[in-house]
Amino acid sequence: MKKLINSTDSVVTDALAGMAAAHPDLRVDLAHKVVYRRAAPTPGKVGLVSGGGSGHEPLHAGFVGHGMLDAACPGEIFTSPVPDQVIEASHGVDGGAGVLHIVKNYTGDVMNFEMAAEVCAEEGVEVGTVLVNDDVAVKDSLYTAGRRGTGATVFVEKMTGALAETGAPLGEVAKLGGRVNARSRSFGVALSSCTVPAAGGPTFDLGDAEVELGIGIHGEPGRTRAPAAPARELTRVAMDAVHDDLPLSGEVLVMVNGMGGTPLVELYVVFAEVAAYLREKGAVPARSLVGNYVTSLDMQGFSVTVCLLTDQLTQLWDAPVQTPSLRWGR
Amino acid sequence: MKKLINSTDSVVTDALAGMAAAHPDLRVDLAHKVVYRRAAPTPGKVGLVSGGGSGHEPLHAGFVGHGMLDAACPGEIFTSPVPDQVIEASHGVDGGAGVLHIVKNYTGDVMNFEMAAEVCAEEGVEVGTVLVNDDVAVKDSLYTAGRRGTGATVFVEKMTGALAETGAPLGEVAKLGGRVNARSRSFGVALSSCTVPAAGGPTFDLGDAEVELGIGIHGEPGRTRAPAAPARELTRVAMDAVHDDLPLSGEVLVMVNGMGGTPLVELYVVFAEVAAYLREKGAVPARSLVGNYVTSLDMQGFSVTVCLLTDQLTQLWDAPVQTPSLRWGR
Amino acid sequence: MDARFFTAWVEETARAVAAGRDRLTRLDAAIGDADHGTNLDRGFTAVREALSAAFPGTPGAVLTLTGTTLIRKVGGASGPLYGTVFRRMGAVLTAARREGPGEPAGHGPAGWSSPPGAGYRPEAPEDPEEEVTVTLADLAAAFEAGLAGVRKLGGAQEGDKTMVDALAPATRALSGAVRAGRGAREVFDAALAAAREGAVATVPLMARKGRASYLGERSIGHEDPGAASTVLLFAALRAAAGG
Amino acid sequence: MDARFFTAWVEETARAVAAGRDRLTRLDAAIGDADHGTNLDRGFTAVREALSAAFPGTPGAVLTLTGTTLIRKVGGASGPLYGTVFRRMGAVLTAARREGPGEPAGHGPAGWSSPPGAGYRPEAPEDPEEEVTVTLADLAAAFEAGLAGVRKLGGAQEGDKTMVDALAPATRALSGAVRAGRGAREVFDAALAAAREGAVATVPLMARKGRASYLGERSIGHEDPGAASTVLLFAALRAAAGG
Ligand SMILES: Nc1ncnc2c1ncn2[C@@H]1O[C@H](COP(=O)(O)OP(=O)(O)O)[C@@H](O)[C@H]1O
Ligand SMILES: Nc1ncnc2c1ncn2[C@@H]1O[C@H](COP(=O)(O)OP(=O)(O)O)[C@@H](O)[C@H]1O
Ligand SMILES: [Mg+2]
Ligand SMILES: [Mg+2]
Ligand SMILES: [Mg+2]
Ligand SMILES: [Mg+2]
Repeated sequence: MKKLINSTDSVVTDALAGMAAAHPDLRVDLAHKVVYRRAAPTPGKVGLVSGGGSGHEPLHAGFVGHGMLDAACPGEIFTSPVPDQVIEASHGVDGGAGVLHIVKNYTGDVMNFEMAAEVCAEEGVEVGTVLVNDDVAVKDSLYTAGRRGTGATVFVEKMTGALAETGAPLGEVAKLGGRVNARSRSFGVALSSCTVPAAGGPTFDLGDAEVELGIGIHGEPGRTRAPAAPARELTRVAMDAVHDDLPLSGEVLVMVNGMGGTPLVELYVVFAEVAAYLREKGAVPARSLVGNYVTSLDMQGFSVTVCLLTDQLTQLWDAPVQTPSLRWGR
Repeated sequence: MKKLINSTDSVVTDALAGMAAAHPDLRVDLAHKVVYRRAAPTPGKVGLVSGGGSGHEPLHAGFVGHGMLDAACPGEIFTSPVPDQVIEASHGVDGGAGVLHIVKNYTGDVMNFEMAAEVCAEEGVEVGTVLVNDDVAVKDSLYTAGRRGTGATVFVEKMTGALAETGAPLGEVAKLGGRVNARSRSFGVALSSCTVPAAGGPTFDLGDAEVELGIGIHGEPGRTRAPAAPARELTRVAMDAVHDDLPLSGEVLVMVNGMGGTPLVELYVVFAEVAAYLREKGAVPARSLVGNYVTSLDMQGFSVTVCLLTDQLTQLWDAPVQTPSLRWGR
Repeated sequence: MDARFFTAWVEETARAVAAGRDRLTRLDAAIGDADHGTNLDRGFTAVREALSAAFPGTPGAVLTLTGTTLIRKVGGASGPLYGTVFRRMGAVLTAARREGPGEPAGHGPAGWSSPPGAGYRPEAPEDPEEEVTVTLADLAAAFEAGLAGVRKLGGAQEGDKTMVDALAPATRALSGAVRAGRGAREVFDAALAAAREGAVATVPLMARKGRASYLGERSIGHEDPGAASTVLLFAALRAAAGG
Repeated sequence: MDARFFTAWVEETARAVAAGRDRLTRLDAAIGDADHGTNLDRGFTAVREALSAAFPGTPGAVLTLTGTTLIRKVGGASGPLYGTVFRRMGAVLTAARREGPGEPAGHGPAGWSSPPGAGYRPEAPEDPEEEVTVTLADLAAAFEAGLAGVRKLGGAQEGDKTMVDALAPATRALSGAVRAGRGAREVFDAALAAAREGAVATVPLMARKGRASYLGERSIGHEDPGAASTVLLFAALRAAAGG
């Protein structure tokens, strides 16, 4: 294993030091491992806090800034943050209008955010929570951990962020987050495993002519292994899975997301196929993102996330955003 | 080899179709393989054309838009564009104030752009050229091909783009480009080879405890092979090479660029070391970019590019830019 | 068993986790995200530091500090879950010292940092000079409470392929042996054997909770990493008892 | 030698490039960017299409169309360089037909698409019915012009580890054999042998031009891909002559 790191223990703090040096608009609390907007809290605005394991960059710290998150809590690589971080961040962004926790649905994330939310409540911070669970590769059921949260997190963070910026109350922002999540679906495909620094080697081995279908964002194997295939076919597998779960129509926001090790030129190849698929179904790719947004370290592969737009959602998506990794309109 | 492609022959055109579908602000001429701003040409403005082999995305097509390029000519993977493309693009962006060709110093790029420039001149398009050659890994000499053009291309494209937007004449924009290039230096390090789709396998083999120092951006091996080392040491090698050639002081613009397969979290680790190095030398990292900007397909590694700022250059860097991959300030 | 015994138990667990770290991570790579060993090792390293800094004087305080530290340092699924096990056990033993064996009040997951305002510091023993010991029956009650805490927090049943598949049978075996009047050695042997058997029995199961559940049928054929780390807890318990 | 001969030569070259594509790309992977075989194969595939569409009727027109097509389709370093070789050769042969052997006027790299306004179409032969043939002496003059064009465009000297290291000795051998009055077979044999020797002699050289020069001393020990593809040109020439 070769990585651009100083030691497997210090990856996350070293990277946070880099973020602090690179982004004067951010304030990085290295001791507590929280990344804030420089001017947090914004009085009267709902504070948005998200977090999760590291290794998914730019998620979440790359989305801290005007029009999106107020703070992010990066855990260790692929390990959800501890409650302390979330409690600290929640205090730090509470401008009197309460705090929204945006949580991807993983057992660890949910438990740690819940524990933090309880302490916040005890300590007088009003907390709402949006749970993101958009991954159609996982069958939802009462008896399981439920669907994973993946790409839709970016949509939820962007749109709730835009709404919070208007001064909307916590309940409304939380409800909007739930609505965005409900209208979004994702599916991921891996061409290679990633290598977790502390593990020192690839999480799984994949033959030279095999891919993993229905992967998450933690370098875990997918639901099934399949023969490698042209981009057109892999895209169709992903889009069919999405479409079967949430019929695609009307204007949609679509993200073709790289898993970290896939060149942008390939993501555009996939996007061309996604756009063609959508048109075939009578849907319109009205807004789009192509690039690395929710990654799995150095994994090669892609995920596609679709959100059925409404006028309100389109407006919130188009609203100005000023973060390290998403930036437009101001 | 596994790639998200439909066929090794169609990678570039398929990706261009994806760009066309993803970016309504761009106009993509698939037949000629030229990417334009939707509204090109801008009357009275110098038209900026760049181009080079594909596989370096987002360079160059990702930098087409307000405040940066007017058109980009993507060649085949790692192969400079043919003159036809450049001629076509130059006609397409000539708003009467002439056209600037931004060319990375490689034998192929230089010859193809020169041939195009000659035809343009014959056909009545005034052409100026900026040659980018910032790579300190290559020793410059009259008897060799000279230094390669790498990361500084982004700086040249951004700053000449900003100046052209003010209505400055061709000669001035070209001179500015030369100045930016003269004040910029780069050095790259690879942790792995890339795989050229048509070649079907890695360009070189690298041991599990080896790195390549002084690489370019075409997946070629570097000047020397060295034992793998912590990010701090690799960064020092790169920065020493830059500093030896162009003593670092004052305010600098610095880019820590991923080669395509390196996770963002690692690039931030490197950036922290770069910032510390600069401060140690008494220089100030006043502006920065961290991410994938000039890539080598799926290669793992980084390059660092530094530009000694002046007030004018800082202003041009900060000026609004609206492209798929660089976007701020409007 | 006094604070020294419980400190020894936790430290022995920390050693076993450090030694088993790569194996746990490999198990997690197969059906999870390759961090379970790293997570627990980070947590128990912090626990050792916390214990040698605070030097808590009662069995309850040792375990409460252990649990709190795990919650504060581990993250992921295993942090809150193991943290809850130790905090619940600590609460029972603290109560036992005051009131004899029995269920402590209101220390559900909701109360992991209670009492409000107390931050995460463990309660100080009322009189550090007083030598506090607990019985095997207290310990059995503590494990029952720990298990109940995990069940409530994680919602997993036995057979869902989680740490519960080792913790539940081990707790049952321990309680049973205590009720049958066995001595410490035999009690801990029985618990360890049951934990081992439970962990091995997770191999053919399909996961229904945690990250491994995303794999569906592909989770079959691998031992659950959390069940495997639970075995280390019981092996350390026997070792601490001079096993 | 008539247009059919030159068409056969170019088509034979195209076949050899297609067959040698992966080897050329592998050579380029060692000291370049792993695209030389792909580049030339793309170019010569386009050349075959262009030739069978336009069916040029004179030796000069065949080679000019070949060169123009290479420039339009290959890109990279080899596109302009090989394109210039063929365009310069075509210009000499076209002039030879009109004026007898000698240097053509003003067809430097600056003029690759001249005459202005003519686009990239090759000049049509004045009278397609007239059967145009050229002599071995014309061919030697054409190669001399092609070599001069590459030298001027790329600035490489012999010994810089480029295609010039095969093209220059092959051209010398060809001219010498022609001057010595040898027949076509012997002339082409001599050229091929010299090209081969020149290409092999690039192995121990350190590159001073092109992409391989960035490797410095590490370029030593590998055959130059452009020199290797130049060998294919001369092998195809012999094959076209029934070799
Ligand atoms: N809902 C749950 N109930 C009980 N144990 C669980 C639950 N979810 C996960 N676990 C346990 O946690 C272990 C994984 O821990 P770890 O790898 O540290 O966390 P993460 O899954 O967040 O990466 C699993 O092997 C399983 O034993
Ligand atoms: N300046 C030059 N003069 C002559 N030949 C050159 C020069 N530069 C490069 N070449 C030839 O071009 C070959 C490489 O061609 P190719 O791989 O197709 O282009 P690129 O280097 O642009 O990828 C080299 O092997 C060398 O023979
Ligand atoms: Mg984890
Ligand atoms: Mg090339
Ligand atoms: Mg895990
Ligand atoms: Mg090449």
